[in-house]
Amino acid sequence: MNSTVPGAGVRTAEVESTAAETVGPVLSVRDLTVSFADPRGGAPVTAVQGLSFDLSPGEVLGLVGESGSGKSTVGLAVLGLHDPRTTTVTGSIRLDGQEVVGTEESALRGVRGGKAALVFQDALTSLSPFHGVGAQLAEMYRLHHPGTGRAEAGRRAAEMLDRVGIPTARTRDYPHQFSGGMRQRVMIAMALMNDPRLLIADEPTTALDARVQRQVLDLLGELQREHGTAVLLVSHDLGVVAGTTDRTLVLRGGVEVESAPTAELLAAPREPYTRALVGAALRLDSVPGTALPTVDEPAPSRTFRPRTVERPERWLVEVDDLSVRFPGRRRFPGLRAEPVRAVEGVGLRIAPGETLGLVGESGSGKSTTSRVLAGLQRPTGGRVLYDGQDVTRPDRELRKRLSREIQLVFQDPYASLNPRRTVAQTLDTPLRLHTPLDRAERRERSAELLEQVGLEARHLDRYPHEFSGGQRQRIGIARALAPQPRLIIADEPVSALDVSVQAQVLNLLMELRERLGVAFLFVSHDLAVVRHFCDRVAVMHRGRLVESTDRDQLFAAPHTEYTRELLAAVH
Amino acid sequence: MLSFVLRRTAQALAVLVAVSAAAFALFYAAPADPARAACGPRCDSGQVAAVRQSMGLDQPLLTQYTDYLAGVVAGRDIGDVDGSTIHCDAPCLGYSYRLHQPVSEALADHLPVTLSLTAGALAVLLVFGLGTGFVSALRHGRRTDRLLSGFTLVGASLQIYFLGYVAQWLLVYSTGLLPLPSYTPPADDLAAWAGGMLLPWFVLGFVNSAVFARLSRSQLLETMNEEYVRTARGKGLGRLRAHLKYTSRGAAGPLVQLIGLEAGVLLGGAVITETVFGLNGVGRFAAEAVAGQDLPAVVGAVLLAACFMVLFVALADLAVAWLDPRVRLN
Amino acid sequence: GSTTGSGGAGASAKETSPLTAVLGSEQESAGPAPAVPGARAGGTVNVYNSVEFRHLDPQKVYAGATYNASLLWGRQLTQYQVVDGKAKLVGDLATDTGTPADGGRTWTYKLKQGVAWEDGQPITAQDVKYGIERTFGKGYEVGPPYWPQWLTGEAGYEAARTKYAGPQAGDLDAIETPDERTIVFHFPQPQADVPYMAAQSSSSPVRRDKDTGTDYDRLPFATGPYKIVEHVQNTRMVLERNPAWKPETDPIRSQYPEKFVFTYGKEALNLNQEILSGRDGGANATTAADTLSAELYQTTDTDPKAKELVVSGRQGAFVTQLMINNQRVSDVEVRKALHLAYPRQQARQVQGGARTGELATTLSSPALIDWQKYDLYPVKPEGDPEAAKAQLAKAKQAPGSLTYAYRNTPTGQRVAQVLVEGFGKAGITVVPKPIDPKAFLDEVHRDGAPYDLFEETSSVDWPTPSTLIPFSFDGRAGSDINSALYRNPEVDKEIDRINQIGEPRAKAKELYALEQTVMKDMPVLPFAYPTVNQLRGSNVGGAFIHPIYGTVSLAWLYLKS
Amino acid sequence: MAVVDTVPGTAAGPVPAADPGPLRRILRDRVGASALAVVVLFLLLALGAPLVAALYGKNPVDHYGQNAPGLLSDSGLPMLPNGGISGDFWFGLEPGLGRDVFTQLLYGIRTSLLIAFAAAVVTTTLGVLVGVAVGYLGGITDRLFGFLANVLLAFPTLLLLLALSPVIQSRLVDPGTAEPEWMQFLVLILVFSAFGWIPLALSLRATVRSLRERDFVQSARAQGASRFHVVVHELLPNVRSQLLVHATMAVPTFVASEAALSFLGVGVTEPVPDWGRMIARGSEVFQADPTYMVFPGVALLLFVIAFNLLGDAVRDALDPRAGTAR
Ligand SMILES: Nc1ncnc2c1ncn2[C@@H]1O[C@H](COP(=O)(O)OP(=O)(O)OP(=O)(O)O)[C@@H](O)[C@H]1O
Ligand SMILES: Nc1ncnc2c1ncn2[C@@H]1O[C@H](COP(=O)(O)OP(=O)(O)OP(=O)(O)O)[C@@H](O)[C@H]1O
Ligand SMILES: [Mg+2]
Ligand SMILES: [Mg+2]
Repeated sequence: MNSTVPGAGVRTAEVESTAAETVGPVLSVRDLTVSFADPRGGAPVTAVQGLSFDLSPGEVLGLVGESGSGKSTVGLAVLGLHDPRTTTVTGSIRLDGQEVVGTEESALRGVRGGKAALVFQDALTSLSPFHGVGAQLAEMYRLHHPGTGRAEAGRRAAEMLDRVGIPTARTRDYPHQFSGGMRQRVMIAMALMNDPRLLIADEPTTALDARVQRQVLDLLGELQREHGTAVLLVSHDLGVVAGTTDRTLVLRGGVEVESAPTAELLAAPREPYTRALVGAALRLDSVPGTALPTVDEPAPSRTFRPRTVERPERWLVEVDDLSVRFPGRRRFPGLRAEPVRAVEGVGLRIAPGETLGLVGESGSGKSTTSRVLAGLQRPTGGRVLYDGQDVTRPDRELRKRLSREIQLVFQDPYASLNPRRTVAQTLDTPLRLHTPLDRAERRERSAELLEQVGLEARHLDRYPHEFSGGQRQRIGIARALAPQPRLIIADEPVSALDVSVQAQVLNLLMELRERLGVAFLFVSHDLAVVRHFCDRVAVMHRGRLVESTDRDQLFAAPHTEYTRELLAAVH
Repeated sequence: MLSFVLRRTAQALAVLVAVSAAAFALFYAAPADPARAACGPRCDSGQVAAVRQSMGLDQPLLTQYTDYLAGVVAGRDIGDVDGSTIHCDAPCLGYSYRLHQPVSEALADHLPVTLSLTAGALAVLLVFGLGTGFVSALRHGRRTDRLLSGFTLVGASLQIYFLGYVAQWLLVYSTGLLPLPSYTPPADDLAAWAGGMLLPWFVLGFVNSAVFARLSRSQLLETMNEEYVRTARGKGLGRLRAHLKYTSRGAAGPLVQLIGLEAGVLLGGAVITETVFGLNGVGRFAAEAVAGQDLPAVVGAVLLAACFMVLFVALADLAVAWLDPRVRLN
Repeated sequence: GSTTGSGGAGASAKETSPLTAVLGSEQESAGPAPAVPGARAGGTVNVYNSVEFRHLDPQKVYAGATYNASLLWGRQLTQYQVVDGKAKLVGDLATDTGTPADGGRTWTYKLKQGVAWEDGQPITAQDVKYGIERTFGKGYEVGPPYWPQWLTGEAGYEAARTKYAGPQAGDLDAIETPDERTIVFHFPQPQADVPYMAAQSSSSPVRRDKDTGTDYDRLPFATGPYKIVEHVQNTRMVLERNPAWKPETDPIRSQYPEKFVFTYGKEALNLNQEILSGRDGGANATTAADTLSAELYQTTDTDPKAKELVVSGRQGAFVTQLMINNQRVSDVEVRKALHLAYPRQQARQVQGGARTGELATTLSSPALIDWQKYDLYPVKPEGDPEAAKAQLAKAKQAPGSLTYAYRNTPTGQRVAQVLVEGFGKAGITVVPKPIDPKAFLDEVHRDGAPYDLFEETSSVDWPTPSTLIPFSFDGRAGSDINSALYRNPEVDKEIDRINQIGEPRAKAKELYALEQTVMKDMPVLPFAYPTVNQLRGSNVGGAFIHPIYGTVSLAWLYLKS
Repeated sequence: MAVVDTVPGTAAGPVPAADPGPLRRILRDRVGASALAVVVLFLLLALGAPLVAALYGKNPVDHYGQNAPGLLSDSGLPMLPNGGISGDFWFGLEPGLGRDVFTQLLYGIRTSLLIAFAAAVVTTTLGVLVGVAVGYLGGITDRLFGFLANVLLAFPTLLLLLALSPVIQSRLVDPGTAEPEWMQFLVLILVFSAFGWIPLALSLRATVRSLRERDFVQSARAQGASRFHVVVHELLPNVRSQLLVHATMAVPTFVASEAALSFLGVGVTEPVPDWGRMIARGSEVFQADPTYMVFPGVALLLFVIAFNLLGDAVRDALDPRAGTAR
């Protein structure tokens, strides 16, 4: 997301002058190597190799790197939480002067939750669903303050929850009764229960909406400053790291690539990999519609034509007053819970060849709307016209046409491909259904499609799991292209991808759009991506359309308060 | 929660009615003639017809069934072979002409045996199955785990009728280490009750514990990898305490469901166990009723078994809901 | 083969009837019963039964084991006094075994003084009459049909009931009770077997005011040395001494134990184990009907202590035969070939060997009065396939395949295998046809049942041959009685002639002659006179197999300590 | 969970090593390989039973002990110790009929396997058809099925098998004619199939329900694929491993159930060799001749263990969590 946070550098200097130089480091990692034994007897996986770094009191260190680069492994190793039977940890990890590697389990218990605490990515899975949040906090306190009474611990827990903005009245509630942001705040409260010297936050905001993400990060920073806690912030998102950390360490394949003060690293990355990573991250100030730098191609050579879409004679898609309700859960015969109003009175237009971005936070009804367009969901009310024809009750003929002309690309590239079908079989289905080609011709055409998305014909007989995430998403795109559609509905097509892969896929989509003139409905919660890729943007909030305008206009002068908030969260 | 309970009860009742109808249709459609069986070998066709009439078997099947259901709810009068009528109190499951007894009474006579057998076996099975599962999971991948897993596998593969005889021979008849398997009402003599049931409990418990050991092991292993268990350990909780407090709670759901199922199955009559150990419980009763073509008794036993099954599965569901606030509070 | 088991099994090898004197005199009918040597009073005898007795209502009882057990609480006009394994019919409630007149058309009984119901009231002639009247009633078909048939002179039970429909229909004229102690039976035809019929349970008195209908089947009112004080169906029954019973009126029963406790529902193997081990009251226990389980043969054979606990004896007057459907296998030569090929010894081997019975050569059981052994066509016990083949060559037409119906039990299956192989050696193909055990009797006795062969164990109703040939080989009888469907008009004529004889021994003599005539046609193949082996606890004395009823006699038992 | 790739996202990056395939993986596992070996051995013995019997020189039907003197006592027990084990009769003689135990066991494998395999095939097929169809269709079909499954599951199965086998038998066989052997097999297969398919159908229904919402199914539907295509080409391949595991686990279950029914006296009848009946007979003579029960008992134990282990190995080999996904 955004990279240059004004003042980040200033803060770094400030911290260094006050804390880092006066006392020794809270955490000192030397030559850390972690490897996992393969339970099936294969070669062990080395997740982290020869890593060294220091963390001073009050300092915030960002640990970034793409998925699987070993970030979480480091975090767990610091607390000695790896299963000793399958994991080999060598090197040295000193926590406040105390060695962690090779230390007895019993000695580590005092460290965990006391000197050092953890916050994981997903608070719902990290909090026990069976115990009240207050109790979980109180337990944390009692474990490290033996002899404390239940009442006392409970009081402290309530206080701490209050500090993170959870009302005291809700301390008896269970995690599932809280929203994602609240849960994450509970996790933070729990971690800070015993004033730890070190806080390890492993992707603490990845599962959250941008807005909530901002709130949680702000809270974390506030508390950290107050308590003077050192923080190891693990993330794959440079944007998150940029606004929060003093120093950043880039990992790749378990090996350190580069480590520098954050501002410095973002402004002038030394290593090509870092440079690519920084470049690939979209910013709200980049030029929309340009080719993005990737790790392989840090300085993109290709350019795309500037896009112009005129108001057409006939809209490709016209949606009026669309509403979708899901029946509530059945309780007792005759009794039903309130229906879920997923979409209420939404109206949309898409011109041929146009790209419409659909943004909004989680659960706002984006996917539901796009499913209606794809004919996968029957609307409760409203009118949906495709090329002038009503698609809500299609006849055979129309259904066939729709299924040819509207294609889907999904968020999760692995889930959208049948793991038991080869690429050839996957591509064959739309061709068989919508083209008169015979078997051999279809195979030929499949190969062509693969080449179009930058894969090769030899990949035809492979299964999805034999591809990387980016490659899988390309297969998904190739499948969507197969019947030569006029509209592609892409539901979060890049959200699950690492930044650099995301850039590649966006480049591909832009290229195809230019070449084939397809219209796109591009669903995303990521405003930076939408801004870069779309011509027009529609904003949804709680099932309603709150704004729908030209891209530049939206980002320059948002109409509604909600949009403004969304944009603010990104900055 | 209340609506959950109500819905579950309604479901259970519907299932029971369907089971009774199916059992009724199935058994009464069988070629055996209950009237002939009740009348005895010297009866001629006229007498059989008379008996059939007094037993109500000349009525259409549907009428018989509705009478039966009415009897279950309110009790009814039933004609005997000799033309006299017998009153059968609710819940009336019919009258057994083989035993000269209302089926519900006969079942009530046999139920304590099966209850005792089930309760003890269930206890053995839980202690042993869950114990080994827990230890296996804790010692995952080590020798103890492999040893225990092997042991439970052998248990799962052993047949009660084989193990039962061998164990009886070894422990009772040739060495006299254990008392003869038998049922004494616990109210009469608690020690004799436990002594007589000891071997059946252990054999039945052991053979069935394998399923539990395996399920609890895999459930615990799965839960152990849950993030919240890792969080708990990250708090500074010891391994054992973390597993006892968090892992076992998380793994409990499917186990409770399996316990409910198992209790239901066992209460429905462990025919083979009761045969092997010569215990006169519901299982043997039912098997004998089948052999004796005593249809009311068969249908009664089937219904009783289904009742237990439905009841315990429903109880397990409730327990799971109670254990898991996510279900309870929805 | 050698005889295994305890000394009792040897009894089965005796070749004369155990009935010493056929009918006892008036002195012999007077009480008390001959003392059982070594007996002492007191204690509780446990009686283990895997299944409950089917009926206790005396007019419904029709099974040897129940006859035998009911001696404890029920008395009849006559009964068998057993001394040293020999039975003698004596007067029980009656002063003697009955006085015939009118060539057997009138029989008079006189009740003893001092015989009483459990409440102390005297047993009257009316009570006896009422009991017999009940056998006509609805619901009493399950008992023997003889009283209705004889008293009305009708051959069929149903026909008899149309003449008199039971006590509800009023008084039965054929029985006269001139005073409280005298009963006079009037029969349209001469009846020789009345003293034996009078010993049947259905001749027991029932007091009209105590007749509880269906419930009488659970709690009959006692006349014998014990009364039923508790009876939980299919679970247990407790008998206590009946103070109203006077030993001096009873020439048969004694009253040694304090109590009898019947337990029902245990698996046969388990209750036998319990008795063998002597644990949990097993030492004071006996079975009433359950025989020694095959599983325990080895133990009782090898362990002398266990061997001592086996009580063996002939199973009353039962005979096991391989039935041949004479309509389907009508050629006598074929039947003789079957007889020659019959692998009797092997069939017995798979059932447990000699302990299960002695191979038979006659239709009648050695238990009958004046029985004599004969063997018309001697053959090797393991069968003689060569001789059978030669015999078969004489047949007009060789049989195709023969269907053998059997009870689908493990033993039944094994015997079937033996027959398939044994007859196969003689070139006779046997197709085994398993039948659900409970449906077996109905199925094989059904009209037009399509089976050529099946095994049947049956018994006469009392130890004279009167109910053998005249029933089972009467060509006019249906397949339910004449299982072999044997038709021989000569024999039928003989039957009618002999039935007019009113004197039992003379009648028996004629019947034995007729039996050999029938045997010449080889309508069925005698297999064995079955032996019963039962267990009694080590503390139980006086146990023997009742020569007539074929189970351990409870009424003679005592506890050694 | 988002599936992530460890491969640097180049257009034609290195591709992970090819999946070794389930069979290879089972073979690599020592326990799995031995289980497979035992199972294959049993299969070979079943198939080659006549050949083995011919080489050994005995058959399972002759009453050796009854026909030759000196082998069985009068009461039918083998004269030699250990159930009459000798050079002629490797596993001894059957008490009573005096047949050869070795060939009985050998042919008993055939009985067990034939019934178990057939029942496994029928239940698996039925389970797949119903489970997948119901899971995919959802709605009222689904609720009806759910109810039916509840009702069927509430029935005490063993009791029903006991009660039904004779009924079905008497319905199918004309009382006058001898019952053909295949009929007994058919009846057993039928009664096992009547209940055996439910658990599979239930678990498949759950799987398919979750698969149905998966993107690749949605994608196929959006492309206008027919229901048939979705079920057969998209869904079925994904439940394949579940099927395989079910089928492997079903075989030992049915073998044990068949033996149990025979033990209770409603299984296959003489002279078809059968383990359950051998055990039942063995339990009768156990105190006198324990050998006769031990052979079928141990054979059954081995067989069931081997199949269970194989089932575990198949499950491990096919478990997506075990490694293929990444
Ligand atoms: N318990 C384990 N056993 C075996 N391999 C593991 C284990 N945990 C992690 N790995 C492997 O170690 C490597 C690093 O994993 P890690 O979880 O540290 O990555 P990450 O950078 O946190 O990725 P992500 O962004 O997806 O969370 C990966 O290849 C992973 O597959
Ligand atoms: N099949 C369904 N049954 C019931 N409710 C549903 C169903 N599908 C979606 N919803 C509800 O409809 C609302 C809108 O869902 P939708 O998936 O369209 O949101 P979204 O904007 O795509 O969110 P995200 O960014 O998380 O994908 C949500 O509250 C969701 O819980
Ligand atoms: Mg991670
Ligand atoms: Mg969505």
